[in-house]
Amino acid sequence: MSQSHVAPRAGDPEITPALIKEHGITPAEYERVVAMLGRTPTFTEVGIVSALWSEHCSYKHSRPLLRTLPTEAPWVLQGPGENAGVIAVKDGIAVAFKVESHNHPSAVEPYQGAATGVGGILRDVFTMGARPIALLNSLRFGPLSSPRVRYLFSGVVKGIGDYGNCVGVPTVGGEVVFDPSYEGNPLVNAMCVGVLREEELIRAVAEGVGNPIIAVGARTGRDGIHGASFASEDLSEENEAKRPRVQVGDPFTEKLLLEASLELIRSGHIVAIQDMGAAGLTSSSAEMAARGDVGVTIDTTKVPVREEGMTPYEILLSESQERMLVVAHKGREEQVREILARWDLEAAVIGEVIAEPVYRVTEGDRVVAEFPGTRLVTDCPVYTIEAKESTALAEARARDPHAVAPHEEEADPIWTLERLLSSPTIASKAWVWRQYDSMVRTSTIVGPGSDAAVIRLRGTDAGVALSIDGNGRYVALDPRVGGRIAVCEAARNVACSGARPRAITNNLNFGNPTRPEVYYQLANAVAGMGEACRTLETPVTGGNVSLYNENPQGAIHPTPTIGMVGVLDSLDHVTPSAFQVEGDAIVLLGDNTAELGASEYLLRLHGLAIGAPPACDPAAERRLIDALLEAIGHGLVRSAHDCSDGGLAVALAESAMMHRDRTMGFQVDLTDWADLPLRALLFGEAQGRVVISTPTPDALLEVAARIGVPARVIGRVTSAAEGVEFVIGAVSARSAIEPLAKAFHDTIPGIMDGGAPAEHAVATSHAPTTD
Amino acid sequence: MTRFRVAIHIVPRRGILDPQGKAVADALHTLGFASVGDVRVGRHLVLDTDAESAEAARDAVRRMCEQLLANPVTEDFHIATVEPA
Amino acid sequence: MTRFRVAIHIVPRRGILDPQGKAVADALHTLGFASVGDVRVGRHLVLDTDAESAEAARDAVRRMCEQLLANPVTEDFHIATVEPA
Amino acid sequence: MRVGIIRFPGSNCDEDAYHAVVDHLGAEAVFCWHKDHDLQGADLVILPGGFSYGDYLRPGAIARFSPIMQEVVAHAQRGGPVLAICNGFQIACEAGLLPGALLRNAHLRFICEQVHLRVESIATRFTSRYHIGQVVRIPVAHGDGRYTADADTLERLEGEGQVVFRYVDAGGHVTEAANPNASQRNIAGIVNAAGNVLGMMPHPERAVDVRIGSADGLPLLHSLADSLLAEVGA
Ligand SMILES: Nc1ncnc2c1ncn2[C@@H]1O[C@H](COP(=O)(O)OP(=O)(O)O)[C@@H](O)[C@H]1O
Ligand SMILES: [Mg+2]
Repeated sequence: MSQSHVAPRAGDPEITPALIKEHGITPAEYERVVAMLGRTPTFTEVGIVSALWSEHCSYKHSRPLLRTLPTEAPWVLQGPGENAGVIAVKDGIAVAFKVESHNHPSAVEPYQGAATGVGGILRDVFTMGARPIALLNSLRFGPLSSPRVRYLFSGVVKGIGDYGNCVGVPTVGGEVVFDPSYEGNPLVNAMCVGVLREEELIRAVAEGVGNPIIAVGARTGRDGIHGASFASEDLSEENEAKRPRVQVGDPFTEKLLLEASLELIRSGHIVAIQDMGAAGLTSSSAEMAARGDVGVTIDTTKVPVREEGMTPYEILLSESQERMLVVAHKGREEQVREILARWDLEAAVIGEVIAEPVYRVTEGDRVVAEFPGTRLVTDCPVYTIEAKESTALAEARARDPHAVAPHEEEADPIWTLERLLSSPTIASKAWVWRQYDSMVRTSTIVGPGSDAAVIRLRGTDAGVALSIDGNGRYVALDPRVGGRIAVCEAARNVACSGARPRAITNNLNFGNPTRPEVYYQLANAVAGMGEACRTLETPVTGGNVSLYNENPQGAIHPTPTIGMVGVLDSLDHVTPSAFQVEGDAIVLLGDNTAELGASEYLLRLHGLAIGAPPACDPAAERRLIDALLEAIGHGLVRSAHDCSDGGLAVALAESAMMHRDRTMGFQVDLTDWADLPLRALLFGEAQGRVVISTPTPDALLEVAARIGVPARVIGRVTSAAEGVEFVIGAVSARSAIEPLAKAFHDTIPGIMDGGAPAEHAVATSHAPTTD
Repeated sequence: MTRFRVAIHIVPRRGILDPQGKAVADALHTLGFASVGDVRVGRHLVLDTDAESAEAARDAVRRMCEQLLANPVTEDFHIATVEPA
Repeated sequence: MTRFRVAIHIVPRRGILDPQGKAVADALHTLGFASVGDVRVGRHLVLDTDAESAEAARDAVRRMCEQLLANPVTEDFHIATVEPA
Repeated sequence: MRVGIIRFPGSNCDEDAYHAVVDHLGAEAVFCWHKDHDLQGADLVILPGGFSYGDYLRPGAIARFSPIMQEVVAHAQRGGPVLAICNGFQIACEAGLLPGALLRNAHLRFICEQVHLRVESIATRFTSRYHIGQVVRIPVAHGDGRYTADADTLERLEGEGQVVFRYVDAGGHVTEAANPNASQRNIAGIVNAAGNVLGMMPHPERAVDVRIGSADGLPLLHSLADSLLAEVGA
């Protein structure tokens, strides 16, 4: 067939510059399309291009940067480019994992936005042939004083919980940060981890001429049309109005889809399977075809729809949830249908793999879209923007944090500590994770509330440790260092629980990349992440890019979040973060410094995001991890908790009262560092430090000395009744546990359950339609 | 001031997926109610409020719906009745 | 056969704690709607069904409520409207 | 002893029940599909936790009409033991195997955490291995666990010793704070009048190994095994 048979469809809008612009296609990109096709595109084709060439699907501003990240290691079975990355663990068992963002949908409809984010990442993992075993989430919101923020926060948490709980995958960890920079543009990143046997790994590569393409699962409605390009635009008031129809999640159908998909994969009847995620049918079919370098044809009239009168354009771009695209072996259609029917799911053959090198869409007999070869995917433009640091941020970094005058009350470090413990970013997130089923599947050895979660892998004595971390303020003030820290902190968390960090997935949440200041952040953060990943030998196996996180108030902090997977060869090495036994020595691995810049202390106590973030040396972090793991392997470590937000004092306090019903006390003497500024010593966020409790400090110090990690005994664990005590030369500060524990545990419940309602209406003007 | 009793219906907006409605329809079919078609499941609120007039009560309730009771993105609300309590 | 659209209210039985109603009332007070009194939250179902007559439709829906839609232990149901769809 | 674990669409604690029975009790277990009418010769039936039919409408309301439930009801009527956990408890109430209903938690949120339970009766085939008044730690994970029944039913349950587990604090005291969902009289688990159907919101199958938080659910499984063995012996 020639291309000339593609003709405009009656009733479709005319192709005008305005329409092209509305689809987010630049004039240069439009020319590229016309050149590729040798003619004017049809409306359906414009829709397809706008979806596939959106940032969300094409990574056009980030691909060259992402290519610089390390992706290989002997244990990596699947690197970037598939639905999820996969690493080998032990005895033929592997884990698949990936993180994905649902920032823009969650800003509009927090409950459904977050729920469907969880649904999507679950599908990414089970389409690799892996059974999901754990979910994590990384969340960013504005300050909780705003009713709209409380609405977003409670809706997002409920959405994540309801979806994962219903599907039966435990949510075992995450992080929540509150910072003015995310007001109006919350970040919702969800990570999923699944387990498979190595031989069960399946890839989303279409192949085999004549093989049928089958749509599976929920019917297609008009949900979220243009979700993908919507996620690639600033959230302005204008597009608040042209807001797409919200996708609604149905976790019940997802659970059926999960079971049916795993059964299908294991049945041998299918060649490939992929989630219909962002840009739905279009992106799943085009990407599967491109990976296999084959042609495909799809007939939109065969797609089961939920609503009448849907056009090919709508069917192709719909983002209805809980749908999959499957390529089956020819002649096995019935067997496929039978498996799905057992799970009450529909399947419809909607197309096939063809020899002709084209991506073709028909509406019955009529061709409504046709692209040559796989050029739709491979010809997507790539942009490299000039990078230039924002002068405002460079100036903020240059400011001296030690010049900030302390409040009078800070003379008592306990006062400051209490303020920090009640900062919602530091305070216990139990209010959040109690709403998540963290125990279903009865494999959660360490659930939320610790440095990293630990999940056992049935049939082995091994486990995986999981953590998700990021600090946007560090990245804003120094993207390179911030990128390094994000990876190193995630690795440290995993190591504290007794696991060897093995690989990462990452989510790059940034502003508008066409602005040189944002591109500078993106480029440097990725460079910093790459440096840390290379040194720690934790390659990147996948991830997600979410750009255009801006709103009329400004851009968000550039926020890469790192999902780290570590491996424990034996569950005997699982290490808690909380102090366990009275009388144990407290050892600090790593060293204290005078650094105070970019700290939670400056933000919480002084409202400032200034100064240089703490230095981060990945080689030193690697030594720290090696020493920690060796000590844990020798049974020398009773608990380990890393120093992050709030510094050493907060890490000690958390170790003592992380569990409300099992608090302990401590006495520490930091006189060795008496010459450091007091607030830097206690609240500065110097990297590479871990607080350990141990019955055998000498043996621990010996391991540290051998590996070249600074280590010192700084005190001992006491009973809760003895409270906490800091001695620093002439300074001594004490407190009972209760006021500190109250600050830590009661802050978020106090705000969220304290009676001030969470309102949705603040940002929306809405008239009743049926009143 | 008079006390009014107001009934409000809040239903998922047409075109928005209503998995609950679908599950209920399927269950009714299984129970033998074959002629049941579409089912939508929403919320039914009854509230008492004091106001100068029925119109004032209706206005207040409309604002309550906009600010809190109905989700502006996914739901439509309808003030069904306003009657002296 | 005619297609009817039937609206059903299912409400928690009086005397049964309705925490949702209480939470809504509290939130409305905090938002400044001080004159709101009691609030009850129930379900509002709209379903389409074919029947010979409105009476037959109502009868069928009553059976649906008794068998499935309402929990006889805790809920009361009320068939609010039966109208040709 | 053969355990039949019912699998509804949306069940998600079925595998956990299987592992508890097979790995920790050492008994045999089979899955019974909701569309079938076959309990596969099970001596004990477990209605597992999860979200059958997505919890749409009301938890348990739709699952109750699954074909397999006719067999479960018949098994119960023959005096066969049924252990109904969490969503299983909700289904059992909807199906009339147990009195009362489980309503939305009073704080309106899902809650997952270890709770303390006091064993109120050991004169059941489910609890003979505990001692009376024993305080055990078993996790809950539910959004709709508020046990509610009319006053007469509650009196009867109390009077006949059918209240088996109550939410208590670590010291064994019945307090409001220890009640995770505002269940009436802190009721966490009940048996039917005949004593062969136990419904409970907490998850004993998640409390079978100290490494996952607690092994306090094991005596329940062992009690059941004892009672079945005694029947065979008799
Ligand atoms: N959104 C969330 N979901 C689940 N668990 C969370 C969430 N936020 C925080 N947590 C848990 O709270 C604990 C503390 O988190 P965080 O303060 O980020 O620790 P760290 O600084 O050690 O990374 C971790 O166990 C984490 O998994
Ligand atoms: Mg963190």
